[in-house]
Amino acid sequence: MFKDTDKIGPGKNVEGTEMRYRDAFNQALRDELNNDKNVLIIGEDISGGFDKKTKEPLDAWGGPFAATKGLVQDFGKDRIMDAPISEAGFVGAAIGAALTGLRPVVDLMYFDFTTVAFDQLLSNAAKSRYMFGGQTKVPLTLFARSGGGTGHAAQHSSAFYSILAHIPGLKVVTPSDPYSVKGLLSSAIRDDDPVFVVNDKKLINMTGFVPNETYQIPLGKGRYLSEGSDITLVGMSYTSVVCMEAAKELKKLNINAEVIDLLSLSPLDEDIILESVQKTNRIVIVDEDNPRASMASEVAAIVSDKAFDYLDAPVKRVTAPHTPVPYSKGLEDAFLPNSEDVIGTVKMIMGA
Amino acid sequence: MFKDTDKIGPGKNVEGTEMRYRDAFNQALRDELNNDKNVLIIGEDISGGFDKKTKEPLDAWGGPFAATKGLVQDFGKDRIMDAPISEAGFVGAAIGAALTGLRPVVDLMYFDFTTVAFDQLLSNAAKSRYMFGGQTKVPLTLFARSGGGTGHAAQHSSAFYSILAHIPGLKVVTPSDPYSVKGLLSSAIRDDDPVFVVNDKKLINMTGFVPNETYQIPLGKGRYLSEGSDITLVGMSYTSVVCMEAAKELKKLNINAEVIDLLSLSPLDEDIILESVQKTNRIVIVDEDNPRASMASEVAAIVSDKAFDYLDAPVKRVTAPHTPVPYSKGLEDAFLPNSEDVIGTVKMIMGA
Amino acid sequence: MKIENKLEWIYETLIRIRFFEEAMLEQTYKGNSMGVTHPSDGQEAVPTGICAHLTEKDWIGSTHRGHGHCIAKGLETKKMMAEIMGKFTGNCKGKGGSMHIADFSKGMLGANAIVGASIPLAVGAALTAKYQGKEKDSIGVAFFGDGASSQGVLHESMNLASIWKLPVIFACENNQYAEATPAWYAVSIEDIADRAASYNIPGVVVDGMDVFAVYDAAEQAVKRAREGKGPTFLEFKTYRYHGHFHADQPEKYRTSEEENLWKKRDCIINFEKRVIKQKLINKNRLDSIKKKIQKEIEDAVEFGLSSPLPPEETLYEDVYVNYSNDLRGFR
Amino acid sequence: MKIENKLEWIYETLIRIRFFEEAMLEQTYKGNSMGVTHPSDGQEAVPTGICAHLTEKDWIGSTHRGHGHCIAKGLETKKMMAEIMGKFTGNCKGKGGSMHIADFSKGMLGANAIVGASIPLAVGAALTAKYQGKEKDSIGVAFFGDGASSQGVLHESMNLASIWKLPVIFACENNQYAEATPAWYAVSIEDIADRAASYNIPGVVVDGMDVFAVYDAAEQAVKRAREGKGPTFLEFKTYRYHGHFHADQPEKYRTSEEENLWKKRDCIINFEKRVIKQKLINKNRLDSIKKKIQKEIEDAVEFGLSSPLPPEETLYEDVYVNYSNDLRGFR
Ligand SMILES: Cc1ncc(C[n+]2csc(CCOP(=O)(O)OP(=O)(O)O)c2C)c(N)n1
Ligand SMILES: Cc1ncc(C[n+]2csc(CCOP(=O)(O)OP(=O)(O)O)c2C)c(N)n1
Ligand SMILES: [Mg+2]
Ligand SMILES: [Mg+2]
Repeated sequence: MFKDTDKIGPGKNVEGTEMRYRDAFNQALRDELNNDKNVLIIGEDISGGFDKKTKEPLDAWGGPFAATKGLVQDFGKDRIMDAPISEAGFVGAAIGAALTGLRPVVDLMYFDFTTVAFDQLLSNAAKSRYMFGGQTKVPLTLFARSGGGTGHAAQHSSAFYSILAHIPGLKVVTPSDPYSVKGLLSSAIRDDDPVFVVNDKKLINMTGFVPNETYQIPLGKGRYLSEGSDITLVGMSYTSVVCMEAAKELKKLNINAEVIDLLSLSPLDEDIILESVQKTNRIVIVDEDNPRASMASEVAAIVSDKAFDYLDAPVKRVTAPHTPVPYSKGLEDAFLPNSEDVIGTVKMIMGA
Repeated sequence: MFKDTDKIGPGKNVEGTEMRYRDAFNQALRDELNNDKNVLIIGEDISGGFDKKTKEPLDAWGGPFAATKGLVQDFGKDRIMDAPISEAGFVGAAIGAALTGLRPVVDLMYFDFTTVAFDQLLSNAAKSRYMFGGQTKVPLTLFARSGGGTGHAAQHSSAFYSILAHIPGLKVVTPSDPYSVKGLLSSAIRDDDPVFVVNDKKLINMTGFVPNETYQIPLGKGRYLSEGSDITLVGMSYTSVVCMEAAKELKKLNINAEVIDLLSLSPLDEDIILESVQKTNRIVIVDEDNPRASMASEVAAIVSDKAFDYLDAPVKRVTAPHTPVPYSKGLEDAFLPNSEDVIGTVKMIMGA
Repeated sequence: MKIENKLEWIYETLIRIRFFEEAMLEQTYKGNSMGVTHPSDGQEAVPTGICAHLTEKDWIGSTHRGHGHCIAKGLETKKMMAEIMGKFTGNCKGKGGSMHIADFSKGMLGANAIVGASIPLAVGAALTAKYQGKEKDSIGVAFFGDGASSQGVLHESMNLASIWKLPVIFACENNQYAEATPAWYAVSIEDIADRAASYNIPGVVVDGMDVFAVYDAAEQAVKRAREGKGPTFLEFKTYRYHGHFHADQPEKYRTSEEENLWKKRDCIINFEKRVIKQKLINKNRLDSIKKKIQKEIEDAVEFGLSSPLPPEETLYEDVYVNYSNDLRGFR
Repeated sequence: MKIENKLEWIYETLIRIRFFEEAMLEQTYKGNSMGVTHPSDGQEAVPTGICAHLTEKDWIGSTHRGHGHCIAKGLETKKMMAEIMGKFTGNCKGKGGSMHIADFSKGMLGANAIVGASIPLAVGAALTAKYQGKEKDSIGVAFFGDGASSQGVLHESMNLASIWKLPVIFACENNQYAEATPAWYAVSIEDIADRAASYNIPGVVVDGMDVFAVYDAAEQAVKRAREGKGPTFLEFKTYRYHGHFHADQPEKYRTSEEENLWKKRDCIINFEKRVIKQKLINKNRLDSIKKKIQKEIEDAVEFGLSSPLPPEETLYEDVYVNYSNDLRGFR
């Protein structure tokens, strides 16, 4: 039943390059700007400052986390639009643009700032198609950097993607390496529904193999990161990396963990989870979001309903605690779920 | 192991009155305004209009859902403050007031409007105490009307209390009858943390016995609404009523359902859930919120972890579908989880 | 365009809105509407005078009190009535109701029940127009009330429209009240239009009871937008004749003196007086238009009443364009 | 109070902020701060000139660029330095860091890392004061930048402060940039202070590089507030000498000509010139103050470096005043 780790991964004979997550991200933006004239990007500081003399945009700053670096030179300021600090306003404007024929991409900088535009996201982006009886669609993409680990403290480190995944009408993806971010961002921009692309800050400088060609990863598909028959580890966003670290250590203890990377939170690949659990009969879900009513809870609920008869052990979650993100490094480290937490939990339910 | 249904309910010999949920609510506000001079209420239209001649507030409108009816006459406009339509602004101001010594109560009217003030709630109300190292507290109460069933359509019918319960630093309560709304609102206002009191619209005119005296129901405590040994039904807010309806029908089929009303979503009474499931070995969680990463998911996750060995059947959720709330009555009825849905699910896992 | 050539359309539209709201209220009282309805009678001149300058390629954003905007923008009254009755033949298949009537084929971005939330949508529509180089033919109009003027998103929208020089009109219908809260309490200045100066946008106060005045003011604003000169803010002083929503009792917070003062300035009566006096349209013609519209609205009610309810499976449709999970399957 | 009696305090405060920011940056570059830091040097005159009129009973709300506000409001530099270093002896026990320094005992409501989000908090503090009848002794001051002026919540806050007549000052530090975005691009008018008129609030443009000008303007505004006359909006034209945050390279988006023009107007140099010329404080006295502060800041760094990190269990503390679930137990 195991599908090889290339289920969602670069094919064997593809030409590609080793590159950073942020560069793969930038490449996908470039590809989509080239692919469709109606694609434009809106966000604070994304053109990166203005030329001192001409007062034309340049990429001095390069956009938050260098995501949009160089784009304003190549695509112009009409397509790479700097926005004043008014998230509700420009997300609303982007929704209006999406309703009338454009395919806007919004850089929300830090994931935390989503809350400022939350009404526009929830009441307009997510509901327009439904409440207007399917007359329209909202081909909007948003992205922002989530997660702790960089000393940004409580208001710049959130990872509440579960809140977004809860909302009918939105789609949410959580790419976890350079390959997946390029493919998922491309899919998101081509998708006709509003899609939120979550970028964990801890991944931004991760390197990996990325095909040169343009490609799309289907929304709603998870992937196997490693094969195993003893236990299923479910990761999403950065916790996929955590799960892989844990799996490597567990192998030394002769525990073969199967690692699933959800990649999409909404839609969610329930099949891959159930398929794996039916084989391994045990599951640990690893989530950097706070625990209550989280994606970890959701996966646990799905499994305890639909794979109940296959379960040989309690369904376990390893998550952040029910606290905001603290500043001090040691505390922040303790806040983040890590591979030791995962290993401890696995040992516990394996009785090892 | 069963605790009688009066665990959280009026004592036997208390003087009281049969009254509507909205009147019990109003009474609690009155009690708390009398109890502490630092309590004030802020919200749109809560004083209910202005006298045509004197331009002084009167209670023509009586406040949304009559929650604040008559209060402005008795407590004055300094304590019952009408606010312009600017939820982020006045919720922010209420947080600032709470940080500096008042105990503001905010009427957000419809639950949906929470999104407009979402950043203030999430970034300031929920995080201030933590990020400032415990120097301060935020004794703020918010309330709003949630839920479908009244033809208010997608933007006035939300029930995303799970989103609030997800957030560390907030507390969330979901009173489900006149008795519990009086006691929980009183507790919320006296509590030193920010508490969101969710009022389902379908409960507003429900009548029930309410003690005349002031009393508090502890935050974080659920209650048994009925005893049973065959299956546990978990309700919250209006779905507690749905569970009780289902339990009555199930009794006719000789299925004895134990009904738990969560009352608080954060903190959550895990003990009462686990206690019941350890007895009944089966559980159905009923939730009007959308299903993904919901409180239904959370309860399922808790049970499948901490009561795993006691479970004899898949953990089942009965929730709203993953859609916004539709307008047309028939569709809206189909959207809402009802007792037939619960009964069907119970029969399925009881093999009945 | 000279208003003379538009006069019959204007009259028809004023009457259509008025009759629609009256019939709609009657149906609501009879229990044939499923939810809350917010009538806009009294305010007809505003959407009429503005939309007289618009085509289907222009976009408007609207509010909970949106029937007038819809009608002036050319939406069919029968589909609207059916929508309010929650019928499958409604503009939104019965899924939206009174507060969410939309018709994208008519350039109508949808009524919106979150106060202020549709304002940036109209700005976004204007962005599309400018981006695609068609602002001459496609501008955005944001309708909103005095109450909405306190929402921050209006101010963000004005700032964006100004710095991006977008072809958009901010049309504030100051009907003196937000629910029961008077504008003199909630709005910290006399004329909301003065706030436009904060964004380098011209702000004009207009008599919103006089469709001729609205027409003229809108003409300038629309011209500015189409010429690429950017946004304009128009504040219309107007009045809703009924309560905030169908069951509201406005007599509890408004004096009848006040109501009567406004009703004397009724846009329809004064239109009739003026066109008859100036011999632009004669009484007979007005009457026949009235009759035509009366019939149209009766038909609309009949259409609504006789239309089918949406089939249950539509509950699960139109959430996404495509989605790989079964939306009901989560239960 | 006559400024003459405050001069030494003012000089001390200007110097304390300047030295603190320089030392803080040095520590950040050395890796001794744990996160991003946003230095405010160049802008010292603004918090200094305002806070000269405030006591510990007055409240200020602050921003990501908040060290100057904190120091002017009387927070201890050693606790601040420790906080930035993530130490247990910091104002927030190391949980907040540079962007969340707060000291409620000093009337400091906290730095806030969501642009614009602290503005209504200061309004709320003013509400408390008015509600409790103590506005004479307790007013609110909201500090925010030119970038924040585009956030809707500022406008909502001004409207609320105006209609409720609250004792609050809106102190806009227009340092010409929001990150790399110049105010001339993002702000649709020349003077942000002009926006106050929209809310019936006096708006004043002030030279934010001149602490005497700031002092005078703030004096009027504070007086107005304490006398129950309501809010004032002050816009300070100022400049941050460093980049947006410690690792920013402002030379990429600003000219050195521009930087030099502003640096010529440096608040400290010009203060020194003036007080010496006017014989208000002599050079020796200035030097000895400088030395004292230099020592204080060195001690603060030493204090921070030698302080312990917070114990791990504090991760789970201070989320709630009380909570019946085990916060870590959810794992
Ligand atoms: C964000 C939000 N807050 C509150 C409400 C409740 N509400 C509906 S209409 C209304 C008054 C709106 O006043 P105004 O903008 O003047 O429009 P009018 O009703 O007068 O046409 C209010 C407060 C809402 N729908 N949305
Ligand atoms: C809501 C929100 N949006 C964006 C940011 C990212 N950000 C941090 S500071 C800043 C610029 C703020 O500019 P300004 O208000 O002028 O203050 P300054 O940095 O110049 O002191 C931005 C965009 C943020 N922290 N919060
Ligand atoms: Mg109004
Ligand atoms: Mg600035």
